[in-house]
Amino acid sequence: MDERFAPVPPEAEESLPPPGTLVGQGLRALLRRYPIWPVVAFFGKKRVPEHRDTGWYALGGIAMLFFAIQVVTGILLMVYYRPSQPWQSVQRIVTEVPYGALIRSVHHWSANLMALALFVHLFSTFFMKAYRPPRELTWLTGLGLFGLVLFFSFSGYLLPWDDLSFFATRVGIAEMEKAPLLGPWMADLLRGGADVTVDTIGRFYVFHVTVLPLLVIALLGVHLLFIQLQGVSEPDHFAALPGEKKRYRSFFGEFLVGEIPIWLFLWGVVLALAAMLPRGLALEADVTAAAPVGIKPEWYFLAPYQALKLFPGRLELVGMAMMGLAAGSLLVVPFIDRATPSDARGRLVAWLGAAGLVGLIVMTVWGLLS
Amino acid sequence: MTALVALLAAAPLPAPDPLGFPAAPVLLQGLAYLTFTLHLLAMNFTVGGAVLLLIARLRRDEPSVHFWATALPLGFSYLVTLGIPPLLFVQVLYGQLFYTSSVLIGGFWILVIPLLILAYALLYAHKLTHESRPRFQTVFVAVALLAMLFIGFIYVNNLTLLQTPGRWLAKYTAHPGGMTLNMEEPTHGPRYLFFILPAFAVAGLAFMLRGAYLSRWGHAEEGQRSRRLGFVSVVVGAVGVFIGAAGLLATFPAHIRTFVLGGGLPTGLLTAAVAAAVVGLVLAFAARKAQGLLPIYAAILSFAAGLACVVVLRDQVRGAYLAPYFQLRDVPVNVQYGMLAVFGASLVAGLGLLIVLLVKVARPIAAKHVVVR
Amino acid sequence: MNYPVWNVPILGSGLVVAIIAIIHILISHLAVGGGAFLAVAEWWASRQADPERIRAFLRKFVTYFLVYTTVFGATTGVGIWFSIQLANPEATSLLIHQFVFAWATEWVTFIGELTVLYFYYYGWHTNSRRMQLVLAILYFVIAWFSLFIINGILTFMLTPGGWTLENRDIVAGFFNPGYWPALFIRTLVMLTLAGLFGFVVATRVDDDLKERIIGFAARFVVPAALLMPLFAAWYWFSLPVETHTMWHNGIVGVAGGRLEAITRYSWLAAITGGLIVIGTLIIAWKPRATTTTAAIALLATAQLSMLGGEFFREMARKPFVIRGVLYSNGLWKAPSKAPVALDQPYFESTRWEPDHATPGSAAHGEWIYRLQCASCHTLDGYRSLAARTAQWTPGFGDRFLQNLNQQGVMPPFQGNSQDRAALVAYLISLHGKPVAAAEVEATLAKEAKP
Amino acid sequence: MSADDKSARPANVAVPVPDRRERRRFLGALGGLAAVWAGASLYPVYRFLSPQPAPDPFGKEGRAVVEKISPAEVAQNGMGKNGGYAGRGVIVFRNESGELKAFDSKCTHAGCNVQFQGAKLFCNCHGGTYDQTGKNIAGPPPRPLTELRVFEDQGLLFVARLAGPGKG
Repeated sequence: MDERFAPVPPEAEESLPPPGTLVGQGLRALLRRYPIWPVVAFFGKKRVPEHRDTGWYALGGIAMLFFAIQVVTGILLMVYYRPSQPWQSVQRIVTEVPYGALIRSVHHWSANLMALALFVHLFSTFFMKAYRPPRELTWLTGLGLFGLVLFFSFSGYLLPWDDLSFFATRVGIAEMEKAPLLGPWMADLLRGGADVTVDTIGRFYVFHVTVLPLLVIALLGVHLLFIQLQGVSEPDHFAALPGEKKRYRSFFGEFLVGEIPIWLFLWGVVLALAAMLPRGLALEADVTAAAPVGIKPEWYFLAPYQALKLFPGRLELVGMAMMGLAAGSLLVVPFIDRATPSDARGRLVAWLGAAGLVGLIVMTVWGLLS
Repeated sequence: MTALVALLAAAPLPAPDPLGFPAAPVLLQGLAYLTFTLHLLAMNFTVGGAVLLLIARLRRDEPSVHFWATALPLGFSYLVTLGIPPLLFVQVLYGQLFYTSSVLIGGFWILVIPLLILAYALLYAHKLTHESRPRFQTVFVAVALLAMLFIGFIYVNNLTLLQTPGRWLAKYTAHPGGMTLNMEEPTHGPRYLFFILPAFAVAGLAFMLRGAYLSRWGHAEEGQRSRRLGFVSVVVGAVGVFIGAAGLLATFPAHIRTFVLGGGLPTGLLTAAVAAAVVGLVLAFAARKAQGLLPIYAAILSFAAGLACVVVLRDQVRGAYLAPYFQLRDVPVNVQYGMLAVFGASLVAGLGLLIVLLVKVARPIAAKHVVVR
Repeated sequence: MNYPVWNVPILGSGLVVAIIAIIHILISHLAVGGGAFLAVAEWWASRQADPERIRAFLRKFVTYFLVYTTVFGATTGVGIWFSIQLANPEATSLLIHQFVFAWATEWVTFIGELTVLYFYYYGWHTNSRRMQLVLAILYFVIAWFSLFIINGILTFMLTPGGWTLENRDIVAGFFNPGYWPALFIRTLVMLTLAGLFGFVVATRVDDDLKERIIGFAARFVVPAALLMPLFAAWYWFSLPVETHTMWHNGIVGVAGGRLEAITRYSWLAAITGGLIVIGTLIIAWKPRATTTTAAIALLATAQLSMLGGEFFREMARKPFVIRGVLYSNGLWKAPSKAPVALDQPYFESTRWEPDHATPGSAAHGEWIYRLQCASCHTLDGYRSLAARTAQWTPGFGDRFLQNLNQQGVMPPFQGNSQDRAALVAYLISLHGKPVAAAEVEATLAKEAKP
Repeated sequence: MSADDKSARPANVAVPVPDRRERRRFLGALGGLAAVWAGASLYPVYRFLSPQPAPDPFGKEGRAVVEKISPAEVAQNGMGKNGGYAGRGVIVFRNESGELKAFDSKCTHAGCNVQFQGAKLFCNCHGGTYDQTGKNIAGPPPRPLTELRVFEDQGLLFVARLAGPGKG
């Protein structure tokens, strides 16, 4: 044996394909050169507890699937998008470039489904109390990712520069401007001026295609690493089981493979939505014209939009403060509800969360209908 | 009469299909009568069975529950499948009227489908779970029954609206989405009862038939009980039919009543139907006590014949309603001999297969599923 | 306008048909393919060392299969028929009058397959194994024959071939150019669905058996994976040239991404078809990791694929419901050859407008919408007219209606200039700024002068 | 499961445990099919990225206006200039016999625009040299320059294909 090469670890031999096959040979050659087996073993350790709520664990992966679709379709759209001619270039994509309308619709629908998957992911981890110590930082990074994705949607919405996107962005930033202290400063910074102009597109474009993707990838890496290090959280009813009754599936070997058909289906759903309900392009933004009839934010911003309507005039600030409080309470929940198994305070938090969820859904539906 | 002329001018009557009839109307009518009678039998069996099942559940009569639990999904599937050809032939004969009345109550007409699925699914849910996990099964059956009853009501609405084109335009103007029923029809109630109440008779006869076979296979006690219970249901059904028929006659417009009672074919059919029902009742009474299969089969045949008479009479009455608007003889006939032959051949082949299967494998299957363990 | 038009808000009558049909089509194909699965599995079981375990699986399979196909299959089949009566009575009437005995024959096969399936299912413990095998084969043959019949009627609508209203040549209409490729495509689909359904049931049995069953069931996907492109190409070349043009136009977006639906649906069908092959590979590779949810997800992917395929077929017919004969909104092609008939005041040719729709009134435009447009378009839901006319001006709208059939996806407009003005006024009024027909006419007159 | 076990069974009875080799072959074939399907479904992406056919530079009328060169700038024999048409480079000059000549200035070697230097047309990138008839006379260019028909119309210069239509 050439001493420049290391031996293949014996535990690796067990799980590699036979040495006679091409893949088996290649992997052995790799292992003899680079000592990556500990890394593989580290990832191989991850396992998923099997219980009645196991299905919820799939949501994070599903959100990542949509994110992957976003990256690919986003790169494709960048090929033809021009921030200096925003509306014209999008119009070219949807009326001249082969399958441009299809790819844009996929990008649109996948974005919506990603937001939806994240909502579900957030609330399912909340109700399974996965945020409790020692997983506070996993929760916080998750919230960070959620915020980034919302900012993704907000910035992407402006880029086509049609009627809808112009007014949506103007309103969105105007609301932000009302925040005390930093509000006006941040609004100006985002807009690149006192109003939404083509200059704003430059900023939003840079956010949308460079800053946010890098941040998401970095934060996602940390989020996943934390989970890998600590293992998947177990809900109380599972943790309470005696050891021999606890059943697990290996994450990469079984759980993830079992998820693939679900991903395939969801990819099909995105395509079906894009085929049935293609994303249209309204008229180019006219900064002088009246806002179009029936204009409304996207559904994931509807709840705060509708809730703010309940606070007319001066009271709007109160409403914003209350919503800020509600959002902020998600940040502090791991530091309030700490007991495992759950105690009275934990149950209270769960009920409050349920009330928040109901409120969110009611406001969204109300917003859709009104 | 002038009112009628004015009505005619206003009624938006679609033209019949340009292709004409693919066979002589008599043949199409005959096929419609035959298959509709079979459909009514299956419908009555299932609806009546659901009522009897509900009663059996409330009385905790396990053997009856088991029987109906198995039988109803089967009955339901034949009720659906046998419902196809009469609707098919009605569409050939009266298509332009039938489509219009369906569109006019479209919102309810399409509701038939989810109701069908609901009822069917509940009957299966009952069958598959009533032994292992009994919880809401009584509710299942009750909801299924209500769904079926409502479907029947929608049908009655459609087919009465079909024969009253005078109401169409006003209905369409008010409800272009078809969220309306033909509630102004005076014959509604009796007509509905007249089609639904025989369910007791048919389900009762089926239960008596079960009893006859049980006795024959040596389960004398359960067989006797089954025939006795079944007969009660038959009597209820028979009485109900007579009340419904009387109500129907009372609510008919004068010219229709004259048409039915004024002699000729309609009166003959009515008489035959009444006679068949009475004979059937007597035969069923005989079958209640007597061993053997002959009386019960004779009773079933007699009732079925009465039902067939009613089916024919119903179509004649429809013709009388429609006389001012549309006559079958106005439509050209372009006979499709080849297709008729194909259909005939398939029918013969199907019947042949059915007979072979009945002879070869039916008996042990029936014995296994009808006899209570 | 012979018949009233069923106005369904938000969805539109067409989508009601589609929703019912999409469910039905999956199940009806499964109902046939499942027969093949049962027959082959009966034979396979008899050659295994442990036939009883396989048969226990089959018992489970046939229970799910029976309930699923009868409760949701038979009823939605009737449902399609109910919904097409409502959505397109004129076309339904034509099909029924032409093919009534074909349908009657198909009904015989329904009764036949139902009865045979019951003998198979209820005779499980009493029939001989040989009889079970015979019954399974019989079931498959009868069920496949029902496809053989309905396929003729379905393909007739898109490619009537040598059939015309005058010759009523049923053989030419039935065995039309699209018949054979569609028959083969559907047969492949059936086998695939049987395999996918097999996966679902296999996840409900013990692990070692699960592995074998999945290996067995995966074979049912192979014929389609291999041959589908071939038959799809054959089908494609049987389609009329107008369909090809429509598809090619759809590669780039048309009219804000609305008219190229046919192209998108073809890709939906093809790509999800590929997903099924990939999913089958994954499941066959790691059978033990397969959960019931995953197997159902793959079946649901097949549902999406069929949605794409069936919508493609529907779109390919545009603007007809029976190609070259009858437009989707119930207008016959024949009289529209003579433009004179189309120029008459619209309400003279229809029976269903109410008396108060006086020329130029708001109701005038609304009733034109209801009777001419509503069979395909809703106001603000599926195929929304509000969205499609958002950028209309009176002049543009009037020209658009005059050239309605030029793009090849819409029937011609029926009515005179007054009717057009009324409809344009109604549609423009949808955007919150009511306009009277008289104003539209005035604008048009002004535009015409210079 | 060894081969001996298998042969011990009756020939017509399959083994309950699936045959590994057969399984791998099946998975391989299915994998191949899946790869073909997956590849085919990328076709829209390929079409999205593949360039659309460039529009005809001479348009419907068969001619394109010359930019950055006025007729006066090529009025005398020996005068010439680099200019543009339809987004490309062009050299227009009047040769010693008074003929107005035009060449697409894209060098046939590597695509730089060649420069009008009086007697010769010279490419600054790799020293390719053409004479006044467009013929490649020195350096790497493999072919002569593409010659265009040039003419004046209402005070503007136009170029067209040598053999193509276009008023002139």
